[in-house]
Amino acid sequence: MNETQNKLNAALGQAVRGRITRREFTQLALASGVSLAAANSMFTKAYADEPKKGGNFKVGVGHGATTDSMDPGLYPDQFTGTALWGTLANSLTEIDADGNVVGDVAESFESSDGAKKWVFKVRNGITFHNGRTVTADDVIASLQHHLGENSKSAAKSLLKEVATMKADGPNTVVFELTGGNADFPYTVSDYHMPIMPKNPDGTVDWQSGIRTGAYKLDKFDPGVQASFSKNENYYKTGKGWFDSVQFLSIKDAAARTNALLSGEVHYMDRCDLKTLDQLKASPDITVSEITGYGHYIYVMNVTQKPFDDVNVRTAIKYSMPRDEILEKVFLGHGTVGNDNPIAPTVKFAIDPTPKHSYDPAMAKEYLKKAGLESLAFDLSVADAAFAGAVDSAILWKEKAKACGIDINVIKEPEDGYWDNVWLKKPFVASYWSGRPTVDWMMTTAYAADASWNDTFWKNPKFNELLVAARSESDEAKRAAMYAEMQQILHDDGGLVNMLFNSYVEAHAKNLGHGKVAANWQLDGMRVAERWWFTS
Amino acid sequence: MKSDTQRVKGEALLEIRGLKIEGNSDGVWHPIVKGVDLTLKRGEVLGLIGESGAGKSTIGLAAMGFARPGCRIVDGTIMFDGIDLRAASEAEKRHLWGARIAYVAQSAAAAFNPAHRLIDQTVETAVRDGIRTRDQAVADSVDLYRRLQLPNPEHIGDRFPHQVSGGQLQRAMTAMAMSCRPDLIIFDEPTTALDVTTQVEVLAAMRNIVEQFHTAAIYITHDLAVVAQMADRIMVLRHGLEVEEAPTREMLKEPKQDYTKTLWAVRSLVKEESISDDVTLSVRNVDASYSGVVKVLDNVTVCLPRGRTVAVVGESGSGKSTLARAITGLLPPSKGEIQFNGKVLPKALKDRDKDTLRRIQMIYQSADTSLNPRQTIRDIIGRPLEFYHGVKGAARDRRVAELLDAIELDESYIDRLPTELSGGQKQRISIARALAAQPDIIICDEVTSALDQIVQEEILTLLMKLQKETNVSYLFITHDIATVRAISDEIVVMHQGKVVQQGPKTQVLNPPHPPYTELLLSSVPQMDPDWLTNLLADRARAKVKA
Amino acid sequence: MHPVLKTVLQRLGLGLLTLFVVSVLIFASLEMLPGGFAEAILGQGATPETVAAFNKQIGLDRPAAVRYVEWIWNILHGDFGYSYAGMGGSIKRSVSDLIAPRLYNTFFLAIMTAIVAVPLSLFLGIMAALYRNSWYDRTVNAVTLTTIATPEFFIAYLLMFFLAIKAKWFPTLSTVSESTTLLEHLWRAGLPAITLTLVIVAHMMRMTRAALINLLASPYMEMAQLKGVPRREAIVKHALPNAWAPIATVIAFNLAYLVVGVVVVEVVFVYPGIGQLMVDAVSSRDMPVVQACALIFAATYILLNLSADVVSIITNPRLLHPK
Amino acid sequence: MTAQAPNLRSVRARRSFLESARRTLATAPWSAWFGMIVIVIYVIAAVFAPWLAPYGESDVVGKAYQPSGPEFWLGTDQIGRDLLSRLIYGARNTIGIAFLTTMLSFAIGGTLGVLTAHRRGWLDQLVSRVVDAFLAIPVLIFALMLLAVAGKSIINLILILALLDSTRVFRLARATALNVVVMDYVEAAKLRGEGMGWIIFKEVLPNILPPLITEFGLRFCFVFLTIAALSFLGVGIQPPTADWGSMVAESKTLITFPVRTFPWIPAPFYPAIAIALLTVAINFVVDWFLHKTSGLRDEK
Repeated sequence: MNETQNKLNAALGQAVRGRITRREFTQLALASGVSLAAANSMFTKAYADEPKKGGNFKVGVGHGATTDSMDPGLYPDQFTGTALWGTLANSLTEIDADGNVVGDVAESFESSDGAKKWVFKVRNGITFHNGRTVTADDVIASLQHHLGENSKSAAKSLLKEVATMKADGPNTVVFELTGGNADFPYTVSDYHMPIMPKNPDGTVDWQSGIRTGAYKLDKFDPGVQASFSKNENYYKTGKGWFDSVQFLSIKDAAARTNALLSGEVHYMDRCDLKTLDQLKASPDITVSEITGYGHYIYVMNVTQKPFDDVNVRTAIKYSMPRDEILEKVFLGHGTVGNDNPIAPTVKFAIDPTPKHSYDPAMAKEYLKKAGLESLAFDLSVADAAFAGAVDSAILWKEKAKACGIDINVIKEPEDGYWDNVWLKKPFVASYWSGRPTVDWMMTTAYAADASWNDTFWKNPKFNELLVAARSESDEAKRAAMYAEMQQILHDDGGLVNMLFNSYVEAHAKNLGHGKVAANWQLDGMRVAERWWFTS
Repeated sequence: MKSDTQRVKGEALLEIRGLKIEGNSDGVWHPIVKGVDLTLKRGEVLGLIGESGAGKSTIGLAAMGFARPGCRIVDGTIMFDGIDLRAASEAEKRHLWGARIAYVAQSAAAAFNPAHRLIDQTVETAVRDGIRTRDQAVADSVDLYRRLQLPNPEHIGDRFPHQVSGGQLQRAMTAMAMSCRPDLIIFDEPTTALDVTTQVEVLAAMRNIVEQFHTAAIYITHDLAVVAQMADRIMVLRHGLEVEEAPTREMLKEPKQDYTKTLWAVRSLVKEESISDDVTLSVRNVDASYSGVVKVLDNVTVCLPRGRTVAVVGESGSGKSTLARAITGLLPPSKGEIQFNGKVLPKALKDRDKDTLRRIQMIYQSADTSLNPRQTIRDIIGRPLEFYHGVKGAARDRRVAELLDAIELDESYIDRLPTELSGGQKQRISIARALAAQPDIIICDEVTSALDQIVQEEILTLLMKLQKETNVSYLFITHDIATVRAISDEIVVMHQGKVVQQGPKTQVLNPPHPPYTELLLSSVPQMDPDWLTNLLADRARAKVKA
Repeated sequence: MHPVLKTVLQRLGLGLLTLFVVSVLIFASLEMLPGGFAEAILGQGATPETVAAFNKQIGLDRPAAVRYVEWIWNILHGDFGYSYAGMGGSIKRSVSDLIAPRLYNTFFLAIMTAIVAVPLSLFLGIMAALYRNSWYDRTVNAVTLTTIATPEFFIAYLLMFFLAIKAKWFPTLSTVSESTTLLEHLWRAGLPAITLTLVIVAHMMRMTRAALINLLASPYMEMAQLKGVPRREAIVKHALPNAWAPIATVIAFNLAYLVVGVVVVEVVFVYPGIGQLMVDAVSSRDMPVVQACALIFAATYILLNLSADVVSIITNPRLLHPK
Repeated sequence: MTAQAPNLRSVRARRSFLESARRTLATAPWSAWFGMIVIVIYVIAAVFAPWLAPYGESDVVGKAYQPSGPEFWLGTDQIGRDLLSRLIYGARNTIGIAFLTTMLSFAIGGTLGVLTAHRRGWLDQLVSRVVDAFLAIPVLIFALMLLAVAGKSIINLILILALLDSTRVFRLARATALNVVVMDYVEAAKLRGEGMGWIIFKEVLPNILPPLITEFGLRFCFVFLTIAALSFLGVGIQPPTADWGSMVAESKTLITFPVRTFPWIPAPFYPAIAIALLTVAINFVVDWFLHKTSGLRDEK
């Protein structure tokens, strides 16, 4: 095999994992002297042949609890997200495999008035599973479900900038926002906001599971499984190939792996990294890896000593052996972070300088600047924050000794971690699944008034820029503003962004798929809609 | 009716030669039986007698070709009716057992399986070995029950062992042994656990049935008077060796060996009766009951003079031990009062002061359960010294040594545990513990009944010596008339919670007697081979008269 | 009144008292748990407003004592209440509906295991007592000791590896639902049942053996031998009837374990039993579900122990046929 | 008088401990010997862990899953810590925690059991009812709840497991003590007017020790199995503390894909074997002990 071939194979691998597009691959192939037809055939082969209909698709998901509810406002995780949203329902918009926002239930959308006013057109002829046509009223009722004083919805804060929602005819919804937001279409793509049928009394029918998606709900046993059968009237052509789909909640990683190995399921998320090489060696299994927006971070409360001193914060940032952690704990599955929560694949993302990597000398220097010889603090962690949080912290502790930093790792209960530790203890492990836009991410976690501001960081300049950028229509100016914000956060913020995690998932070889989305696990949570059996 | 030669005429049924048996303790084998010869003819009854540890039960079982776990037959031959039992396989022996050689155990209550009805256990061997059908076997058992004078013979077999009294169980076990009409029965202390009045009936029934079926038997006991009624010949054993063997009458008339003579000795120990009016403790019209339902003491009045011994005698269930519990305050009387040194004693234990507690001490029947097995002799005897008299350290040790001297034990015993002592030594320690308190009264609850006769005598002698030295009063609870005769000044006879008779020893032991005392006294086996025969004849006559 | 009936009634009364104490204990522990249902269910997404809204809707804003009294009042009227999880909207999920299918699964697995494990352990135990100190006894002893000494999930994974992945005799997942046929249910519950069998047979077999050996020294066993009863018959006919009481106690203990203690096996095999439900409910602070599960567990324990007592009584003529 | 006090101690000194131990050991069967040798090795490993272990408890000294060799005798674990060192420290932590837990549970359960057996009455009723209730709640789930209430530290783990375990000890202690309190020597002590403390600690307790010691061995083993199960459910012992139970739980996925750092033993088997070996060893010794002190064998 020659070098070209190797390169091409590598590129093909990249393509399959969604890193490069078909066009890019074809260009590469042509440049390497392969004919267009051959390149196409190679590409197609890699993606398997034409999608085929049929089959019962079973997915093992590492989440799910008996308390799971049909109420989309309360979807807690991948299980409800993938099964009850990605398989069953559609939101107004969706994020495609390349990270762009496109219409879903909405056919189109446009803004005016400095992105303060948004008009969404509901797709013509789109129907619910019970045959009823989706109207603007259904859209409004579905979003209204998350608002109101008694709402317990996780989407409530996402929609708090919505001042009014009005139907303009049966197919048009007009949103008035309290301030300009160029990213509003991204917001309504969220999995908490599927479109549901409106009840006569104005509320929305979330209970029955009647939605618009590629599959109809057969049965949902919370914490056990959800099963679906094909929706023959699905509006998207070329999506939803399986006859039936079943999601099984298999929380134990070993059990999930064994289920995949024995053919009990065809797809699993959250592979156990320790044994990934062995899993890859299985002849019938393909392991896929997508670097997503999600990131594993350690966050300190910058209002508390000793973290109120920026030099201390910087010293801590330099004391973390990110590369070693990535290699040892995550076995290389991810991308090291640089204390910027915006994933490189997100629009307007930058890589701030200087790069925060393991450097005992720098750490010591900054400690000295803070007037300290050495530093000791507690770090509260649990694998509930993210798998590997404990091991990473231990490795960090070991290496930080050389920086004069003594980290006391406290393993907190996984149970109730988000209630009792996160936002409560001064330095904790945390996880963000990431947001598709800079604004959304910053608004959620780093704005002064963000309800999940887990670093308690309030930077006036940063907050000014955040508001200004929202209504800035000049792309270049907006890019500059976002770049500055990311740099400020990198230099001053209270987060130590260890790494962007990869979604490491595995599936049976006889599954075919297109380019895999990076915004969520399980192909943007829509694996059931997008994948097919090749044989 | 029974003579020494009449029945002993068949050919030899069992021949044991040079039998040696070893027992294992802590991994070391040591001899139990050291070479015994024994011959038994068809229809003959041989009595094996000896103290505990003489090896008599071991020989009895060896006669079946059986050794208990932890024992092994190391030498000698055992020939049963031409079969070499030592060479026989387990299966062959199993075939003999129950069918041709049967066993009657000491405690029928323990040897009957509590889960099955008597009849099922009685017929088991006969049915399993195909000797009889079940129906035949049941009918035969009813017949046996009747012959053994069991009440309600048709239906008693439907009962479970716990529903039947001890004497009846022992007879049922004899019926079980008899059900296959064996050639040989081994009786292993079958009446030891029974009251005297019950023992008479059981002995009569057993002797009767053995004679009726002309069955050979080995009768094992420690009681010469009992074996005299049952056996044609008697063999005396000691430390695993034969002391002497002779026909019963000969043996009783003139025992040849010194050891055999000492077995008679306890009967000769008699205390000079001495009456006193100086009452230290008086129990007046006391009623007591457990859980308020059944009256165990019914209007009991007993006086204990200072420096004297009052024996309380009665059978099990007569309330004699309850009397001790009432006096000690463990079971506060529901009626009546107890006076001690002229003052009314608080009823409950917890209301009595330390000095009162010190003055009334108690010695129990079983030294095994009354001495804490985890404490050394030093602690056991030393504790009352320390507790009542505040004697500590070297002074305490010195006093313990003196007490050991008083109970005729070497002071080298001081750091032993009770488990390292013999039964008699343990009972001495109990006495020393009571003495250490310097009491006015010692309540002795069956203190000698678990001991061999020779040891009994030693203990009784010791108690008398101590009484002389310290002027302590004994309330001596026992069921054994011989012991009463030996030690008491006054006697209280109890029956079913009531005092039947009370008075000086000579008065109570000599006629005229109230009916119950009469029954009790007449039931005590005498060293006369014709005693049982005569007694039964007397009673039959009395019945006819009535 | 017959003493058996009297004892049973007495034990039932004590059992009710125990249930009450259990409910107080569980309620108090839950109250002391940091965080509440709202925080648990909303996870990272909890904000003070949503939490307050949640608590108000569920009634968690009222004092604990009031809630407990109300709960116990409803229980006395046979109403286990509604899971907090369903309280968000118009469809309430009653605790009974939530628990019923899982309870069925749990009992299914327990009974399936018991049917195999109890006779097996009795057989093994009797054989071990019969041939004690033989190579058979030693082997069984060593094997059962090892299964006792190994963490349950370790055994479970080993079995899964060998029997499901390598041999493919069983599925790796034991997920079942109401539509699962009986035959498939049996097949799917196979591996969990084998795992549990291994774990409990060890205990029960050792106890059977010990109880029998304890009795072998008793005078009536010597008597049976001296009556010529063969060893095997002596053990089965003479020792076993007297050993039922301790054996029944240990069997009851293990059967209770099959119902209340199998959460680890449920997790490994993804079997939707009541143990997982309770663990989930504890972590989400779903008080009505936790309480109901705890009461079911406690009642199972009490009833099984009661059955053991009844077995002890009816196999003991002393108690069944008093003098 | 005082001058001639006999020198009692010298008359017959108590059999020295060593001598009686030697006599007892001479009769031990091979299984008991095996058990005792294993236990002694474990105890040595536990006590001298820092001197025996080639590396520190949580030092990252190599790459992940390095195979065994002169540098790492048993290879390394998932983040490059020396497995042998972890195992040796694991002995210290596992045995230490299990020992403390069991001691504590026996202190609580044993004392209460003897006390209630002796006193009976309302105290007995009260304690027995509460213990019944504790026994009726599944141990794992109750431990899970209590750990969440109290917070997950080793101290809390020990306290909670000891509390839950003590209910079982209580039952055994009470049952055996009931057999002892009816003995004549206890009655004799009562008649003497002794107080409760004397009766409990001097008369009753020494006599129920054999079954209690036996139970101690068994409960000791159950403690680390319980810790292993708790670790499996995610509430075990704090890393980086090496503890066999959590070590097995941590590497559970490796059972499916045996990563062999040593020629033929997959990594998760080391701690599992360590646990199993110790349990079997303790059981062998306990069986022998039981055999010696005559068959008192109670519920597990």
